[in-house]
Amino acid sequence: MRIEFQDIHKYYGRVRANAGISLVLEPGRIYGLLGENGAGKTTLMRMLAGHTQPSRGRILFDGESVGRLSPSRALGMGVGMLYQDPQDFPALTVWENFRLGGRRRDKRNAIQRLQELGDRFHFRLPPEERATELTVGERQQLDLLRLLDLGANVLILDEPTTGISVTQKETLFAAMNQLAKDQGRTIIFVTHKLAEAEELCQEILVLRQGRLAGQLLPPFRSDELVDLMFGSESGAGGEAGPKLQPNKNPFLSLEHAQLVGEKYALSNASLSIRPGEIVGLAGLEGNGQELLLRSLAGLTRVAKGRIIMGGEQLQGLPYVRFRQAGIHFFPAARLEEGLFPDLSLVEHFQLAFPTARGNPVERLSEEGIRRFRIHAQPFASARTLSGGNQQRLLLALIPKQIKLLLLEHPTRGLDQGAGKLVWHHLAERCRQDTSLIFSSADLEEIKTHSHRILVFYNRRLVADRPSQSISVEEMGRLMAGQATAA
Amino acid sequence: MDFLALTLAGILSAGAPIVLATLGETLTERAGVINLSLDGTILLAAMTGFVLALLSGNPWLGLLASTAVGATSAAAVALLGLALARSQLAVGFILTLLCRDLAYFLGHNYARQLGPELPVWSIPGIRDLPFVGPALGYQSPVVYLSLLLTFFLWWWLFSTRAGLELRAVGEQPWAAFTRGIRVQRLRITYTLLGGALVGMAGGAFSLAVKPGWGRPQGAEGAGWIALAIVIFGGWHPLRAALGAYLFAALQVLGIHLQELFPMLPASLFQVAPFPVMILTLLLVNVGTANWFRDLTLRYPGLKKWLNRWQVTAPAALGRDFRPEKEA
Amino acid sequence: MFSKTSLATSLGRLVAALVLALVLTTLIVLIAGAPPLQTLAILVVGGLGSAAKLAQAAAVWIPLVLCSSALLLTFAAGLWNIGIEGQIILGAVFATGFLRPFPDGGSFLLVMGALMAGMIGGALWALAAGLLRTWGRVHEIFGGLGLNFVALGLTLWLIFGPWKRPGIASMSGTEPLHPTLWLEALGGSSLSPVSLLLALTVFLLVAFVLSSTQWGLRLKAVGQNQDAALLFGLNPQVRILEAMVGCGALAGLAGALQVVGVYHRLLPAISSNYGYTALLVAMLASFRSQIVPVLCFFFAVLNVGSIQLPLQLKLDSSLAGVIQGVLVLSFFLVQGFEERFRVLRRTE
Amino acid sequence: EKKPFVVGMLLVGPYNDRGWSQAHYDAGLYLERKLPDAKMLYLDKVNPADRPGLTLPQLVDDLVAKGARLIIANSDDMTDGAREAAKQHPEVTFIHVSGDDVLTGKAPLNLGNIMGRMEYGKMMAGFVAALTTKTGKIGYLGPLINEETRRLAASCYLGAAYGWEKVRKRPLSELKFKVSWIGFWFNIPGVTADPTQVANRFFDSGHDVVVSGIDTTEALVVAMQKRRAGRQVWAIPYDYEGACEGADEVCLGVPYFNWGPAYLQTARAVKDGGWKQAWEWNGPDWKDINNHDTSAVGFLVGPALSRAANEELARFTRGLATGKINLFRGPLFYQDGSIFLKEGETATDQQVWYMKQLLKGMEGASSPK
Ligand SMILES: Nc1ncnc2c1ncn2[C@@H]1O[C@H](COP(=O)(O)OP(=O)(O)OP(=O)(O)O)[C@@H](O)[C@H]1O
Ligand SMILES: Nc1ncnc2c1ncn2[C@@H]1O[C@H](COP(=O)(O)OP(=O)(O)OP(=O)(O)O)[C@@H](O)[C@H]1O
Ligand SMILES: [Mg+2]
Ligand SMILES: [Mg+2]
Repeated sequence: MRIEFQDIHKYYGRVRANAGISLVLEPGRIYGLLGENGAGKTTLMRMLAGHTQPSRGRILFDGESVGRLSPSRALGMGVGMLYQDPQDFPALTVWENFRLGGRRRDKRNAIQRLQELGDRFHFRLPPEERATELTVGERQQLDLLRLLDLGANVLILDEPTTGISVTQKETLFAAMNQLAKDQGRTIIFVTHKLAEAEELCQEILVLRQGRLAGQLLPPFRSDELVDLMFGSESGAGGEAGPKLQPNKNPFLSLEHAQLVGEKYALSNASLSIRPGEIVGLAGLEGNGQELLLRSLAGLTRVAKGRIIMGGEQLQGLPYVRFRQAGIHFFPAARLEEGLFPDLSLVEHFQLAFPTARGNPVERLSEEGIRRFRIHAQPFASARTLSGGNQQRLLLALIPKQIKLLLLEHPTRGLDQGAGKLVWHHLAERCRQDTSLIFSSADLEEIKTHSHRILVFYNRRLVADRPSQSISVEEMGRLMAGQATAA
Repeated sequence: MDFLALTLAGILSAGAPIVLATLGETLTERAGVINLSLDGTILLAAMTGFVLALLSGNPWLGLLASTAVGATSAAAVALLGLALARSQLAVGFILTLLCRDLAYFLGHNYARQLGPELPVWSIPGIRDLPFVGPALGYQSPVVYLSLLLTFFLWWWLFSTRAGLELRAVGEQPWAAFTRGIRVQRLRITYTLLGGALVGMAGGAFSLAVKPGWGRPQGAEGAGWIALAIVIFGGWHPLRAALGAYLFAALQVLGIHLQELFPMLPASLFQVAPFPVMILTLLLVNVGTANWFRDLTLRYPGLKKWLNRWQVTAPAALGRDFRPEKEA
Repeated sequence: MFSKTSLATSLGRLVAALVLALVLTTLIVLIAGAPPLQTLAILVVGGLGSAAKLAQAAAVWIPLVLCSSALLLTFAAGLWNIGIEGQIILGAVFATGFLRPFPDGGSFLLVMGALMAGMIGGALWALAAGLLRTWGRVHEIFGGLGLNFVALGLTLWLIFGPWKRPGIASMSGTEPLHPTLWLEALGGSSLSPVSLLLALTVFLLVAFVLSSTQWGLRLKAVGQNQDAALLFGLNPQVRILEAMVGCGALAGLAGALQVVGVYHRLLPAISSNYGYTALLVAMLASFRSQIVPVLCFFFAVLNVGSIQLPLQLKLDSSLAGVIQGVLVLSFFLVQGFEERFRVLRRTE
Repeated sequence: EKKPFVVGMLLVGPYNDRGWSQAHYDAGLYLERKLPDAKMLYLDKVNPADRPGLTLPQLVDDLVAKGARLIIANSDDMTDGAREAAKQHPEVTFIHVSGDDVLTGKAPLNLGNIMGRMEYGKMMAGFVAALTTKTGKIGYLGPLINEETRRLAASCYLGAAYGWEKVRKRPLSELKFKVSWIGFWFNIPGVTADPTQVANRFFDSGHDVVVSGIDTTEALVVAMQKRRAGRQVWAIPYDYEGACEGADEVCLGVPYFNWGPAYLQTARAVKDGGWKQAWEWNGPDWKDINNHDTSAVGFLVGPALSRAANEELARFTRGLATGKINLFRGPLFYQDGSIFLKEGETATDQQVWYMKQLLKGMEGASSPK
């Protein structure tokens, strides 16, 4: 089936996830869909699968518009999608998961079919086990088998290779090739792993900030892809931070730690930080950098190893103790995790700086609002601020005296000028010996501001280098699993 | 022997309305919706059922009316709690109070009147058996219905496609949505169906088990107990029914126990289900508490022990689902 | 739960809800075969018509305001403290227990002590629900509900058991307190000026604490966003416990006042469902403490006036509860539709 | 227009409970019929479970404000409230039904007590129960435990024992008479034991006649259900003359109160200003115990009572009327074996009124735990 996207726009509130994408997908081909985090890949695919509707534009199947797409209608058209986070039912058994939304089958039949398919790919999925007992990879396998069973004409695989072994991957790729070539199905393969895309795809589409940045045919060149994905111009580049002062001893260290998050764990992480040092974390989302930040903040558990700060062991202590030790965490989800939607700016200042009372708080707020150029009245509630202003408010609320500042995406959603302003403040703090660890999707930003850069891939720390000795391109390759650390 | 059989008959009969209500709420909660209004709904349904039976002379019509009242009350939960996204708990709680008072208000003049009752059925093959006969042979239709429904729902929930979809909706509505299941529609349907069963429980009270209407009717508190039993029953029809019969047994035998142990306060037997509910909830939920997770890291045996006891609530219980908002 | 809106908006909604509730109530009254206008008139006059009625309404207003104020604390912290009924009961139990060793009466200090004891009782019961929530992850609705029934069972056991009156055990409660341990009431009524003053003070205090203190702000912050509260170092778990304990203490005070000010003994139904009614008030007020006393008064008038229904129209008094419930549901309906339309408008 | 003579009535249960409260309500209607300018104002469900938050004095204030000059409070639970209210309204006359404040001297001068001698009714109930039972096991569904309920249960037992021994000529040791208390005059879910369950338990454990001592009709309803399930059981309700209606197959009869005459007399006296405080304990009119204008208590024979038993009952009633049969004559023993009445001793009113325990031969608790 031939699929045509016509000028697709998708807005989430004020976020433009897709901004005018036009595209044709021919049957019998395997497409790669690439792009940095938040580029809009998943959003585009979800619209194709009927899970959400475009704000503007339409999708044509064999040249025909089918009206409002719902999941069942899309399934009817033969579009099946495998999610990057498995969309399944942990409490139900494997065979029930397999059957749900699939063909009408009785239990025996379903189990038999599941085993047939599983054998073909050498996936071993115990049918009576609950899905919770499976690994994420196995759950993806299960979902994949379900889609294959459905006989989807258009198969969307959103990062299907995150949880499977190399041999399984080969089987999967073989199957995909077979499905596309022999059966004329369209396969869209969303991934961050360049090698896989290059190996498998007949065409690669690159999204960048909601737009189609490129449409490439083989032979693919990795550097070109990286360039298209991450861009060469920088959003928040600008001046570099203060020089790292030598001969200062590390004040914080992480020793052979096993960090346990909600979804995954990061093993054997070691790290030490010197006063005034700025460390940038590069990596695609879900590869470990957010876990590192949160563990250092005391928000997730440290199962093994130690966190030592100023001679004191912090692992296992409650979050408040980390705070008292001078650690501050700056979350990426501003309204969800960082602010109180219905409280006013003044009230936020009052909560963040409890010692100041009465009038001084208002003065403090006004000062903060001015200094950080927050475009809002002091008594406006946080909910009504624009994304950028929420970000600035969050920055203004960082306490004065801290030793370690952990930031998730400090300039996400800021324009260039605002980004510069933020880094100006952060640099100021570093001069007063505050250390900084930040993550960012903008590699240029990392390169510009860090003294040291850590790169994460596949839930491992793959590189820890001084900023001078690593280029943006190399970072991109490392993040995509293209090279090993020198 | 006979006494035992008759006591068993008494338990089956006293348990019938609780079973119906528990099954209804289990159904609703399996779809991810909490209908907290049981206690009031049962009373309103009991009143309506009785009054309609009285006015029409037909108890079956009364039972039908009770069922309809239950569904109507559930419809209010569906409208406010699902369609308009108010807190399901808040809506249910208000309905509890409202339906109860409404029942007392509208039923005022029908209190303590003798009205029609559902007949006692005697089942030919069964009634002549020894022991089973007196226990099961002569019962109200609602007793047979509650027994049949228990097994029917068990089969239906775990062995049919529709049952599978129902559970899916209560577990991961978003995932169910992506598989083409109409989440909101199913949720509303099961809220109404569950409510209908709850309403039928009211009718079972006023037309069979505690015939008549009055203030009190005797069904007061049954709704809360049913809610507790749903949790105790781990959202499983068989376990839930078992819980309901256990409670009925506690009530029936409580009368004996009280004579055997006069120092036990009478209210003990009335209150007992609630600490059990709290304890069950504790076992269900404590596993997610951070301190407990740390503890299980240290003592893995604890987790195994807990797993043996644990039941899990439908993962999306009480959560709002709207595809346009997007999880 | 609720989002904060301007006073004008919430008043507007309230008026719309009132109109809707009036229509629904009229329907219900018509079903019962009664004249709607007269019924409503009797209700209102019955609660306001004379000085004695007013005093009665005020006497009902006291526990309602105490409990609603108490609930403002927990609602601010994002908690559904349904367990407030049990907390009232425990307050009454503790107050009675405190005064039982003094069958021959005593000084006013004892009464003060009883009030303190009541606050402790309510606070402990609330703490139990709070710990279940913070440690056991048991939702406070179910924990609180369960504890309500346990509290009820406890009073019944006490009244029919260890605290029964010599020779008889009956619903009429425990042996009455010695009259020196009664709070003085205004001539012939059960309205005690001390209670009135206490209730008013508590309300003002709660309103002040919530609007103007750091602690109040922290509670609100926790209620809005627990994750952010954690990041701000506000210790949300502890704040939750504090809110519960504060609420429980005030509910306990209400319970203790029912004992020393109104019934002068422990009764099986000592809480009079005031906790549940207060929950309705708090939902209607949706955080606006300013309108709490007014709503409480309205509900109290309905409660007191409802006794005229059986006397004059042979209707059941439960119409008061019906109106209260219908009003809150109407409010939700109005609020829900309004938000629905706002979403629709935005997506267009 | 003449101002009506307003009689306020505070009923503990619903006015239409087919039991205790309805007997009072009907008496109020009787009063309105017989005393043309009398008007009854009643409030029912006056108990803490149904009207939480209301105190008796408050309700009395209301009735007085509506012009009530005579107020009747019909529950023993209202003792304190009635006394308090009477003190607050000395110009109004109060009748506390079933109380004994006058006897104990606690009553203010405007408070009187009225009670019917239900002992006779209960004796008859016990008598027919004993004549009817096939298993020899009689259940007595008791409310809460106090002097009144003990004396009624004991009377019932004495009637049963008489019928068993003297008429059926069976040894008393073969008669089982068991009392189960539910904890209040009617069911309050979550508070009392459930009377439906208690009645069920009686029937399921071989008791084939259940005598109700509570205000509501559960015993009768459960008996009907058992009948429909093919069992031979009977029940005897209480309080209200019409209680047997609709339960023809199982109702052996009902001992009931007829408050009308006493209320009429009291109302007349209050109206004329001739009312005197008294503790009245009114017996049946032995000429015709079912005479509505004269008899304070009666026993209406139910359709399920056999003709033979009916004839025996008539003989028994005559015996009671003439005093030939006096069941409160010694030797009688309390449950714990201590002496209630010595050989040949006849009980005084006070001895009967303040019955301290159940009698020997009865099963069940004598005092609250
Ligand atoms: N349901 C939603 N509500 C609000 N914003 C959303 C939603 N889904 C996606 N977005 C936003 O839309 C943008 C594009 O997201 P999308 O998930 O399509 O990115 P992606 O390319 O798949 O990224 P990744 O590689 O991290 O999966 C992001 O800024 C994201 O935050
Ligand atoms: N819910 C709301 N209530 C009131 N005002 C709002 C609301 N949402 C947005 N606004 C206002 O609308 C304007 C535009 O907001 P928007 O987030 O689109 O800005 P933006 O261009 O993305 O800015 P930034 O670059 O800071 O993110 C802002 O002034 C904001 O205050
Ligand atoms: Mg994605
Ligand atoms: Mg923006």
